[in-house]
This record gives sequence, structure tokens and C-alpha cells, in this order.
Amino acid sequence: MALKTEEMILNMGPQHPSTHGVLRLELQLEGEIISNVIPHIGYLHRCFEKHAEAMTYPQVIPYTDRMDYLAAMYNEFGYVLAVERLMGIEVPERVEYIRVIMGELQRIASHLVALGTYGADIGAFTPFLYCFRDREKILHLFEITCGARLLYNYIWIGGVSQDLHPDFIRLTRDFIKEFRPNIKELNDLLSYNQIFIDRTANVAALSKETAINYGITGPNLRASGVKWDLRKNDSYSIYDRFDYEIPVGSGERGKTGDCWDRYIIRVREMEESLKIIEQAIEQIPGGDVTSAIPKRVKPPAGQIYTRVENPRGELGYFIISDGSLNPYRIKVRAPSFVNLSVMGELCKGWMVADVVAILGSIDIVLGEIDR
Amino acid sequence: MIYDWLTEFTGSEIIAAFIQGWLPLLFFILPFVLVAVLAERKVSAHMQDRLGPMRVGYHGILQTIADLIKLLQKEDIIASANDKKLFNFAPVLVFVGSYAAFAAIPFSGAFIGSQIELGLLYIVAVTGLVVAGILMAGWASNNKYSLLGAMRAAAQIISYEIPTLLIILTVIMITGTVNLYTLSEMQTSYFWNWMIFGGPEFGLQKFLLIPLMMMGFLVIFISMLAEVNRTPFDIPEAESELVSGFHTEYSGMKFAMFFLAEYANMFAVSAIIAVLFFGGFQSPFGYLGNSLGWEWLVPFEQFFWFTVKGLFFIFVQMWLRWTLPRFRVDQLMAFCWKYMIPFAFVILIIAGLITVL
Amino acid sequence: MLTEFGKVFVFILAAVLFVIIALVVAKFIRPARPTREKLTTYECGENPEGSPWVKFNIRFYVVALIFLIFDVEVVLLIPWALVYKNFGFIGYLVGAIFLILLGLGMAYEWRKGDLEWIRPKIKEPVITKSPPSEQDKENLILVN
Amino acid sequence: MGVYEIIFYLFAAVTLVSAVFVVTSRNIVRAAFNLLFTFFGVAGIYVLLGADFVAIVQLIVYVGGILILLIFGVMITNKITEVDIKTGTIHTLPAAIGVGLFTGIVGAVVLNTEWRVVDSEMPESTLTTLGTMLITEYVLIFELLGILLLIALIGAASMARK
Amino acid sequence: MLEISLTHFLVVSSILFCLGIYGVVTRKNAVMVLMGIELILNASNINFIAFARYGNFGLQGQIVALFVIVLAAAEAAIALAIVLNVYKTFVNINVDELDTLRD
Amino acid sequence: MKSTEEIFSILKEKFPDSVTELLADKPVEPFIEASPLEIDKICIFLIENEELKFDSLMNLSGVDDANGDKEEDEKGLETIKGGTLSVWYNLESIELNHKITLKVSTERENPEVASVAEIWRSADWHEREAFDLYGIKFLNHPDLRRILMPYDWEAGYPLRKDYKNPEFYQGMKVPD
Amino acid sequence: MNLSDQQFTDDNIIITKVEDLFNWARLSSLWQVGFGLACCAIEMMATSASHYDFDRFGVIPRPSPRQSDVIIISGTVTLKMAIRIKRLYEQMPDPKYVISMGSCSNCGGPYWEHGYHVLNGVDRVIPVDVFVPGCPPRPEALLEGLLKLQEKIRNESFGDKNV
Amino acid sequence: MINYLQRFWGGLLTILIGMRVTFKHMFVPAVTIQYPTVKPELPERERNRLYVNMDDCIGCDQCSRACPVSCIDIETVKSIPGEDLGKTSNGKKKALWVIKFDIDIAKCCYCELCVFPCPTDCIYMTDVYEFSEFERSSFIYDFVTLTQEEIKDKKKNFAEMQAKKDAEKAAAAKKSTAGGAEEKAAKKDEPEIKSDSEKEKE
Ligand code: SF4
Ligand code: SF4
Ligand code: SF4
Repeated sequence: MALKTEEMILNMGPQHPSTHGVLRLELQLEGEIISNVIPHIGYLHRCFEKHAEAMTYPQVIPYTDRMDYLAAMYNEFGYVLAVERLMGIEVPERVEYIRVIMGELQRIASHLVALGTYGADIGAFTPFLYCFRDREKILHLFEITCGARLLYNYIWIGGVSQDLHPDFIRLTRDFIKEFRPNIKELNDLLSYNQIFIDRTANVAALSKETAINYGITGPNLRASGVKWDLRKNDSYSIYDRFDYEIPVGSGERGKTGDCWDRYIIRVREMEESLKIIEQAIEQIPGGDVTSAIPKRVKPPAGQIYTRVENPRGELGYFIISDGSLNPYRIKVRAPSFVNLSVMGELCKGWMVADVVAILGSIDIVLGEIDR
Repeated sequence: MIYDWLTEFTGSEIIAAFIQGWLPLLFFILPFVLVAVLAERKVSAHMQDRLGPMRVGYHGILQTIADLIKLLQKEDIIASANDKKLFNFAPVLVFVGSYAAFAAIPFSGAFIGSQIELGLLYIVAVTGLVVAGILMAGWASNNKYSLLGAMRAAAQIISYEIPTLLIILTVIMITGTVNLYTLSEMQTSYFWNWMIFGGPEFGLQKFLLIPLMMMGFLVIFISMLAEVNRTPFDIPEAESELVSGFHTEYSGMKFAMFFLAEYANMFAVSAIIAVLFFGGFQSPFGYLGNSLGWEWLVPFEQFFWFTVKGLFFIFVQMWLRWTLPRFRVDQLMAFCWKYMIPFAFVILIIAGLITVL
Repeated sequence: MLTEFGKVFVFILAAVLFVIIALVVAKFIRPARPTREKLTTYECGENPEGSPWVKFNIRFYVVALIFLIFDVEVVLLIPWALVYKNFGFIGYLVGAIFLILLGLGMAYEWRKGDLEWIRPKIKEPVITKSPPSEQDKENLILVN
Repeated sequence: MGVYEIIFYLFAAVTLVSAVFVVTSRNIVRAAFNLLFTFFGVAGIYVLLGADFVAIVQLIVYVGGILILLIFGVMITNKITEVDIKTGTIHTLPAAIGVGLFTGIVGAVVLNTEWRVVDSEMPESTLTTLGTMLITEYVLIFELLGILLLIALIGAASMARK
Repeated sequence: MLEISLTHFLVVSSILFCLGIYGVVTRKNAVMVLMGIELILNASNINFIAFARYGNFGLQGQIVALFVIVLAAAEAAIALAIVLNVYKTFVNINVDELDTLRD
Repeated sequence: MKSTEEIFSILKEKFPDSVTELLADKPVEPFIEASPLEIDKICIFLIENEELKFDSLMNLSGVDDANGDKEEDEKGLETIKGGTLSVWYNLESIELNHKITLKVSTERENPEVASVAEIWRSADWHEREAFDLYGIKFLNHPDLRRILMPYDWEAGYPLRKDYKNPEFYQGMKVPD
Repeated sequence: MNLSDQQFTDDNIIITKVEDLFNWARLSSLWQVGFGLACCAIEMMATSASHYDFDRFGVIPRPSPRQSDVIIISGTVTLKMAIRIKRLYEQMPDPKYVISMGSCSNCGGPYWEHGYHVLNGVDRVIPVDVFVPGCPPRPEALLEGLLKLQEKIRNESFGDKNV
Repeated sequence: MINYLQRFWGGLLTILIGMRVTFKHMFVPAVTIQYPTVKPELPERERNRLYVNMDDCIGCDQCSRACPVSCIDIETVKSIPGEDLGKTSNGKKKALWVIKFDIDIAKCCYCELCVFPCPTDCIYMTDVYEFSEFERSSFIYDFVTLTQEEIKDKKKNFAEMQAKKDAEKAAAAKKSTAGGAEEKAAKKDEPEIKSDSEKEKE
């Protein structure tokens, strides 16, 4: 037999109800205690970077969608920002606003999935469905705008593909109105449930230093008590025009940076995003959205690293252009890719059940990890 | 008594007993499970703003039947690494263990499988079979998830058996009987005679007992939940960790057996709770039959009330399941040893004191 | 005359029969097409790695130990529970002492932490910033 | 040959056959699960002897408790690397012979003794009588058992701990 | 010998008893030895109850059997605890290899 | 808050020989060239120096410069001889909030770069990826295995410009 | 020999009735392997969520393939994953069905051209019953695919590959 | 001791709150769309199966060049001078016979990139999403309206024209034969082509 030692190796995934896709975790157990976790990734390696080298700049956008398919809008956002900076394009006001609105809606949608699946991992299935119910409304907003539910190819270099749908503003207002109470409901049902807190609070607390050294970003970093959000600290687009809070983990229910913090940060971020959207749809100016779209996208030779605060953290595009129509090299700094790498450290000394909780709280998207 | 009637009818006790043995199986358990599974799906669906099965028959009433027939046709896989004998035997053991409990459950004044004197203890005893069966299944599957799940299930069931036993002991002390039939007979006529309201005989004692009984009910209900592995105690089948616990490797009809056993268990525990605290088959307020003078009606009413009570507790179980997250295994154990057992203990001591004063 | 236990026995027989019939019927209907792959143990689509033997948490075992003792005590109390009333307070005392002993054991276990789940200390990940020494390339060759 | 006899022989058979498996089977876990049937059969025999409470206790304690404990013991102390755990047996043959002889002797004695059989009728409800006896004549043993169990509990737990 | 008499029970119990002894002496594995002991105890219990039933001892036989069961439980608990202990120290529990226990 | 020029000057006088040049003339972003085998020492300095404190590595990406001499075989697939592969580091100081970009180049035939995985854990997987896709060996890396491609992938490093796909992988047709 | 593996040449009325019953049972309780691959998996989740509610068709996700009837390949099948998928499929008990959801599992989808690590179509490793187009397919599209599969099952008869 | 009990009751309380929420939802009407019976009407910008209106297609190949997946496969032959292929709806002059216009809808990723560059807006996305198939091959959609004979014919014409490009006067003879060919083809053909060929006879 392969294993005569006292350790047991337990496979989680690639097919596993709660590995959020095709991640494979190799757990080394002693009793039910984890002595080591080895993530095996690449089951969804779709060769994005190779494709990017074979495409023209606009054609890459559909592929960026497919990396983090839960936050497609934001991937496009980041990519087009990079290319625009490379080419020095100024986009119209309206476009900026549209992008921000879309981005924040996407953030809410993505967090909803994260929270829902997290609930399902912990064993509460109902919140999962409530979250998806609310998410459907956001998807509808996207759908009326660009016709797709999940992968939009909406934000283009220098603009957006089409202007907002006439009803968009009204529907968004309605959505915000009916979504606020649902957040409270979610809290009643899940966030403050004693069992849920027992399961998540104090579990796998991630210290500031470790987080930074591992390059953790986004909600996970903030949960560890670092007030670091690119929308404020390295502001891009027009985020500096809105006022909103950056929720930071404070260890209300346990240690700072434990699973519960990571969870609740997302809940609060949704509220903040709602604020941003509200302000944006108040201020949004008129104007043409496709005027700045260049006929031929042909940036000068050079390299650039541009990053945005995607729902999962810092999404960076490192683009090298050789002055031709195709990018010479695109390297994506995927937040989940980096966040997942801390998994091994976090899980040590916890139990199988906790692995699920920890993984869910890190909130990964495999499409983005494997690209 | 159906039994006597059957005896005259068939002329032989054995045959009568056999028929009686099959009665609850065919005319209660199977239909009940079919309904309960559907109900579970419907209840969960409506709690989640869904509809649940809709297309198989009117509002999906035939869904579970379809499931059953489908399971009949599913290939039955015995992985080459399995211990075939035990693997095949485990479902039998589990089902028998959970079904045998029904022998002592008084469905109504007229129908009770066997008025065995030690009914309560007997039911506790046969659950031991289930534990053994689960361990067997888990071990025979030769699969990590199954084995872990089985160990968890066994540990969980046995530890929660203690509070259950203690509370049962309390009830025994107060009522002075272990016979489920007499137990239900005692709490007759009106609902304030139910144990939850301090039992039949009046006086100071009754009112002292009420809070204890409430507490006791809470404890035993939680423990029973744990014994049938329902959320929040469904760690053995925690599908987000151990794929589906000790029946991961089972397919087709054998899996169906586990399924049947689970739901049979659900009803069994609900029935026990109903008998212990809610007057078993007694109606909360007099009988139509008596008031109308139709004696024959009474047993049916009793049966009706019994089923209603059972179903109510099953509904509560479902309700909990679709509301709550799941404990972690160590928290589960801690909960048992640090909350349930001490509580049961205190209840037991105080109740004894009250009864002798 | 069939005793009550006789009926119980019959019940159990009925259950066994039912299961067997069900399984046999299924056997006549269901297909049987085993293949080598199909008969491998399921492990999330991976090849089963290592043995299914689990070095179980010793907790399970201790739980079972404690349970056994408690079980016996409760069982032993049942006859007492039925009749102690007839002996008034004395009768109660007999059982109460017994129970107190039980409680003592329980309290002892609690104090000793036998009811806790063993959990090794969670070590915070440590970050070394020591300059990596120049190292030979052999193991790098192994890597590729 | 009435029902009573049939059932008796049935239980006896179950008990003995499974017992044989227990002591001969080379696979510990199988042995443990066979023990289940032995206990069950013995419980049946108790019932036939009209000791219903003891039978129930047998089920609760042996099947529900000791058996589980044994299985846990097996699972913890054996590396289940393949489905059947082989367990070595020592000097089987002499043991077999010796035990066989012993069985013969005991059997002969049992069969040839003239047992003075008085068919004492069982009291109506064994349980209450047992309870009464526990509280009256056996009260001391009762409490002693309590202490013994307490010691066993503490001892076992502390031993498992270190 | 259709009529079930005391003898039948005694025969059964004696066979069970001997099987127990056989198990005890032949098994290497401590847990298996324990199983043998359980068999023996069961056999003795059958005797107690049988005698109580056929001799006029009222219920004393049963109560003794009850005590025996209790003792058996205690014994099993302790024994298995020891087994576990031994296992932890020697990582095998074959009784014939545990001479090291002495020194 | 320091500009790349200042940082460069600091580095230059600390590591006169291993930090080669600062390219600010290229459009968009200036970056600093360093020598591949010294990069770990430079990084230690960068993270520990009080006024730099580059506590986080945002990104690390390998690049195939494809600047060797190419030769077409029949079927028009080209193989590249000579030239360099390079690795880019994007560093940032969350505390002082400034960034730089480092670049190291190593020759294509035997690409070796000193690993920084011990300094920033985030580099660990990035380096594994660079190794997986470009075959850049990071000296002294904790475990340098393939990360995205299967562990038993024989057919070389996919993101190199002259990568040729194998015909089959475990009996499955590989698209080309 | 068992019913499902038998070939019935003469169309005996009882046999056909039984067939219909069994087909009905199979098609109306298709349990699905709880298993998602990529973007399409999200749409699959959306399909089982409240708005579209797979449960209406009797489809519930089972964590273990041993108890499931249909596997929905929802997303890009990479070479690394293909092996696992094959094993999973093998471990399902007959009768079993496969729905290929989305361009990727149909033929490699957007990645068919330069994807050096993408399997062009899952039907190269396991037999697919229904192809659902779309990238990702709308939940309705998936449901429609399911209905098509049900149609297919309805017309099966004993002795077929699947029954 | 106090917070021991507090924890218990606190837990119980939160559980009850949760139960209240779920219980309320039992009486909230379900949001489910009962798909096969009820079909939601999709927004007008819906992006699903592509459709090409061949009357307007001028075979400029823009779309297939824009497609990142290159799932559009277009082949065209030049029409010989004098052949009138009619105009597109927005008044563009057609100059090419589109003899092959396949879209492998199985590969398409519905990104809509092919729609915008089209000069005549003849390729667009419809809201048809129900077209799952049992066979993969049936996902290749062929939009060409010409028949095989015609395609061969056009090829031939074009080849001949190439061959005799230098000899200008020969072209007239070719044209008449081409007209004849058109006539032959026209017998079994869609109306618009027929109208083309008829126009030619005058
Ligand atoms: S078909 Fe499209 S949506 Fe589905 S997995 Fe492939 S790329 Fe993602
Ligand atoms: S929609 Fe996108 S993928 Fe589909 S044909 Fe048009 S361009 Fe190509
Ligand atoms: S772009 Fe429009 S006109 Fe040009 S070939 Fe495509 S469909 Fe035809």
C-alpha cells in the first residue's frame, strides 16, 4: 500500500461539493487534525496568456471575462484601464460613471455568490439561495445593458460597447431599495447565528504581517485589519469622487482576521458599494459613450503594470507591448491566485470541517487562479 | 385491538402477528417516507422561494415514487476493495434497527405492534443495532469518507444517547412505567394532562414539574435530532466535508434502504417525543367518537392525532434543517457533554426530589 | 400464546424479509455492467491514495469509554426509578447517591479536560528573511 | 415441536455459530461484527428464560456499548491497510484439543446430572421486583457498583489520556 | 428431547463457555482475547438465569446476571483503556510479544 | 514616497555592479535592470531598508524576449536559439506607498534566477508559474514544481514563443 | 441475467408498459453529480437556484457519483481534468447520462484554437447525450437541454446502452 | 456560570430568529419562472444565436476577422464584371459571391465582436437560445443561399475570367455563356438569385 505512515491523505476535489470548482486539496490528516494542506491547481488552466498573445487588443476582452467569471465586468475594467494608460486615452465622463456603476454592481454580485456559497459550505443551504435570488436581479440589470448574463464584453478600450438602457437607472434604484432589507435578513439568518459564529469566529486568524508578506489583498487583507483598498489608496477611474467607508476587520466575534471577519467584511462592502452606486447614479452626466473608442488599437512599445480593486483583491495586468496590434505579453496578477497560496499555512492544526470554512472565507475563483 | 381481530380472522397467532408486523411497514412507513421526502423537498423549496418538484405528477406528488422506481433500476456497485459480505449486510442491519423500533410504538389505542412491558428501553436498545450497522457500512466501504463519517456518526449517536436516557429516566420516575402504551393512556383526555404540562395528577407537584418538563423536552428533542443525524447535527453526512458520509459508496437500492431508515428514524423519534411529552395518541381535547357515541371512531381519531403529532415534529426537524448551519464535530461533542448531559442531570435530580416531596 | 416479545421478533423478521425482497427484486431489474474503473473506490475523481485507514482521533475512543460507563449506570437506575417512590425519601437517596457518584465522575472528566477535543497549538506562519545561500544545482535538475 | 422449541434452537444456533466465527475468523472486524449476533442470540435466550429486563440490558450494554467500544478499539489499534486485518493465532491445535476435551467433560456432566428442576413461575413484572430488591436487600451492592463504576470511569479515562 | 429443559440451556452455555476459552487461549490480539472473555461472561450469565428460572431462586439469578453485565462493562472499559495504552507504547497489541511489559 | 530615480540611486551605490541600469526613456513606466543571481540580495535590501520598505511583491512575471536567432523548420514552426528570458518584479510598499519595477534577464539556454520566495511568500507560486510556463529555474526555491500544467507534462514550456505542442497527452488529442 | 440487459425482440404489451414506467421513472428523477468546472458552473448553480429551480424537474445534486444519474459537464475540460472526469463518469452506476453544457465542453469553445491545455470537446473522453450550446448557456437553455434528454430517455428500451 | 447559560440562551435566541426568517419565507410567493410553460421575454439587447441576413452580406470578411474564436468561415469569389448582385438594404453594392459562410455556433463565445464591424449590419444576434442538439456536427450553421451547382459555376466563371483576363474582348462571349449558365442554374433556385439572372438576360 502506498501509505504505511501514521498519516492519512484525504483528497478534497477536484470533484467536491465545496471546493468552489476544480481545486484539489490534498489534506494530510492526523486523526481529524490537519497537519498539512497541499493545494493542487491547474485543473482549469485555459491558457489565457497564450491566447492574449494571439489576439488583437480588443479581442482579448472576452477572454478577460472568462478569467474571473464572477467579476467579469471588473476584469474588463482593469484590462481596458491598462491599455488606455498604455495608449494615453482619455475616456468621457459618462463612461467613467458607467464603468464604476457596473463595477460596483459586479462587486455586489460577486460577494453575494461568495457569501451564499460560504453559507452552503458551513451547512446552511437557504442563504445560498437567497443570495442567488438577489444576484439574479443584478444579472438582469447587466442583461438589459449588454445582453449577456455572465460574460459581458461590455467595457471596451476607450468606452463601453453600448449606452445604458433607458430603464437602467430606474431599475437600479428599485434594486437598491429592495436589496438593503435583504442584507439585514442575511445577517439575521446567517451572520449572527450562534452556530455560524462558533464555526467561523476564531478560526484561522490571519495576522497583518503574514497577510502582507503573502501578498493577500482585498477583503481578506482588510479582515486582517489593514486599511488597504486600491480604490482609495491608489485611486483609479473616478473613485475619489464618492464618499464611502472601507470596512476593516476588528475581531468583533473572535480574533482579528478570522473567518468570520473575512465573511462580515464582504457583507459590509456590499453596503458600501450600494452607497457608491447611489451617488453615481445621481451624478451621472450625459454624453456619448463610444466617441473615444479608437479604430485601431496599436499602443506604443513599452510595458505597464495596472491594477484595480477587484472583488477579490488586487487584480493587476502587466502588459508588454511591442508596438504591434497584438500584445506581446500579458501577465495577470490574479488576486485569488495569490490569496490561495496562504491556504497551506492557514489550515495547519485545524480540522477537516475547518478547511471548508477557511477555503470558503478566502473566496477563490478557479478560472482566475488557473487562467 | 387489531391483533385480536386478526387472530380470530386468520385463526393463527403467527399469521396474525406477521400481518401485524407488515401493517406499519406497508401502510405506514413506506407511504410516510414517500410523503415525507416529498414534503421535505417542498418545505425546503418554499422556505427558499422556490417551488420544488413540479413536473412529475400534479405539483410533483409522484416525485418520490419515481425516485424509488429509478433507484430500483440503478446498478448496484460493490467496489472491488469492499468487504462484500458486510457491505451487503449493513443496510439490512440499519433498516431493521430503525424499523424494529416501530414494534413498540402505540399508533393508537387499537393498534400497537407489541405491548411489550419495557417498550421505552426496547426502543433505546434497538438503536444500538443502527450504530453497529453504520459502523459496518463505513468500514466495509473501505473508503476514507465513509470510515470517517461512520466513526463520527457512531460517536455522535452514542454520546447523545446519554441525555436521551437520562430524560427518559426522568419520565419513568415521574410516571412509574416504561410501557409506552400505559404512558400514553395516563396522559388521557385533556392536553393539560400531558407530561409537558407536568403529567396527569394535579397538585403543587404538577406546577413544579412544568418548567422541568419544558427543559427536558428541549434537551431530549435536541438529543434526538442528533441521534438521527439531522442538521445542525448532520456531521456524518456533512456533504461539504465528507462527501456523503458513511453511504458514499452505496448506490441503488441499498442506498434507498439507508434513505428509508433515515426517515423511519425521523418518525420514530418524533413518535417517542410525542408519547413522552405530548400524550402519545391522546387527543388534546376529548374524542368525537365518545361524544357522538361512536366507539369505533375513537381508535381512528387516536391514530389521526398520533400521526399529526409525529408529523408536526418532523416538520420542525425539516424547518431546523433548512435554517441552521452545521456544527463542527468537536463542538458537537462539547455541546453534548457540556450542555445536554449536565442539564439532563439537573433535571433528573430535581424531578426526583419533587416527586418524593 | 405468542408473547409480546414474540411479536417483536416477528416484527424484526418482517423487516428483514422486506429488505431482502426489495434487494432481490432490484437484482432482477437492475443492469450489471462492472468495469475496472467503475469498481475503484471513489475519491473525488482522484486515484485512491494511501489506505483508508484513519488514525482516528483518540477522542472517539474516550467518548465511547465514558459513554459505556454512563450507559450502564443509567440502565442500572431504571429498576430503581420505577419503585423508589414506594420507599419515600430513602428510596430517593439510594438513587441520588448513585447519581451523585456519576456526576462526580463527570465533573472529574470535565476538569481533566477529557471532554475537550485534542487540538495541537496553531502555529502562526513564520516568515524568514534570511538571504538564500548559493546552492548546488543537482536538486534543481531533479525538479525538471 | 412447537414454536418455542424452534425459536430456542434458532437462537442457540445463531449464538453458537456466530461465536464459532468470532473465535476462528481471521479478520478481527468480521469477528467483532459476529460478536453482535452472539450477543443478540444470547439476549434471545434470556427472553426465552423470561428474563426480559436482562435481555434488554444485554442489548443496550453489550450491543450498544461494549460492541461499539470493541470495534473502536479494533479500528484504533489496527492499521486497516487492506480490507481484512489478519490476526495471528498461537498454538491452535493443543488449545483445540484441550478445549474439546473440556467441552466433552462439561457436556457429560451437564447431561448426566439429575437437575432438581422446580418450574418457579416468574413474578408478573420482573422490573419492579428487581427495583425493590435493588433498594432493599441489594442496596449495598448497588451503591458499591456505583463506586466501582466511578473508579472504572476515572481509571479508564485517565489511562486513555496518558 | 423436544421439550426444552434446563439441560438445553446448560449445554448451550457450556459450549459458549468453551468457545470463549478457546478464543482466549488462541488469540494473539488483545482485543480478540477480550472478545473471548465477553463470550465466557455471557455463558455464565445464561447459567445464572437458567438456574434462576428452573430452580426456585426467584429473581436473584437475574439480579446477579445484571451485576455481571455491569462488571463486564467496567472490565471492558478498563481493559480497552489498557489496550489503548499498550498500543500507544508498543504500537502492537499482540499479547505474546508484550514481555517488555515486565521490565 | 520615493520616485524610481531616487530608489535607483540608492540601489546603485549599494550594489554598484549588480544593479545595471535604469530605463526611464521607454514610454509609460521606468524600470531598473538588475543581475539575475543577485536579485535576492537586492530584494532583501529593498524590504529591510528603512526608507524603502518594499513589503509586498505585487507581481512577478516571466517574459520570453525571443531576441535570439530564429530558425524555421518545415511546417513553419520556428525554434529560437540564444537570446534571453527575463523576469519582471513589481514591488510596492504598502507602508510608504511607492512602487518600482525590476527586471532581470537570463540567457535562454540555461535560465537561472535567484529565488525571492523566501522573502515574499507571494513570490512562491508566481515563480513556480514562471518555471512552469517558461522554464526559468529559480535557484533555492522551496519546491519548484509545475503548478498549472500536469506534473507529467513532457512537452516543454508552453509560453515560450517557439513552443510546439505534443501530439497526444495520455492518449488524448492535444489541440495545436 | 436481468431485465435491463435483456433484448426483447417481440413488442410484448406488458414489456412495453414496464418499459414506459421505468423510462418515466428514470427521466423524472435525474440526480446530478454535484460538480462544476468553470463559468458555466455558475450558470448551472443559477439554474438550481430559486429563479429556475432544477428541483422542479426532480434534479437534485448528489455529492457522490455512486448515487447520481446524470453528470453535467459545465465548463472547460482541460487535459488535466479530463482524466478525472472520465473516472468520475466511470464510477457512476448505469444507467447514466451526460449533458455537455456550453461551448467549451462541446468543442473547446473559445479555447479551441490556441488552448494547448484544453480538450476540444468532452465527447472525446465520455459519450455525450445532449450538447447545450451557449457561452454560458442561459439557465433556460440548460433546462431545454434537460428536456431534450428526457425526450431521449422516454424513447429508450431495454437492452439499450443506457437502460 | 452566568455566561455559560448566557451562551446557551443566546444561541437559542439566534436560532429562533433564523427560524422566524425562514418561516416568513414559506409564505413569500416563489420567484421561480416555470420555464417550459412560462418563457420570460428577453431584453431586446439579448445576445444569443447569431443570424446572418445573406441578402445584405457583401462578403467583406470583417466579421470573421473580428472574431476572436475564428468560428466564422467565409469564402467568396469575385463576380465577373457585369454580373449584378443587387444592392444591400443600406445601399451598398455587392461585388462578391459568398460561396461559403459557416458559423460554428458551438465554438462561438457570444461576444458580439463580429456584429459591430459589419458595414451592412447583416450579421446580428437573435434571442434564440433553445437549440441544443444530440450531435455536435449540427452546430455548424451554413448561411449560404447559393446551391452547389451555382457555387461550382461561380468558381468556374471566376477561374475562366482569371485565365482570360488579358484577352478583354473574350469576356463578352464568356458573359453570354455565363448568362446561359445562370439560366440553367435559375431553374431550381431561390427567387432573389433568379431575379438576378433574369436581370442579366435583358
Ligand atoms: S463555454 Fe463559455 S462560459 Fe462556459 S465554460 Fe466555456 S468559456 Fe466559460
Ligand atoms: S459572437 Fe464572438 S465568437 Fe461568436 S462569431 Fe461573433 S465574434 Fe465570433
Ligand atoms: S461583416 Fe457583414 S457583410 Fe461583411 S462578411 Fe460579415 S456579415 Fe457579411
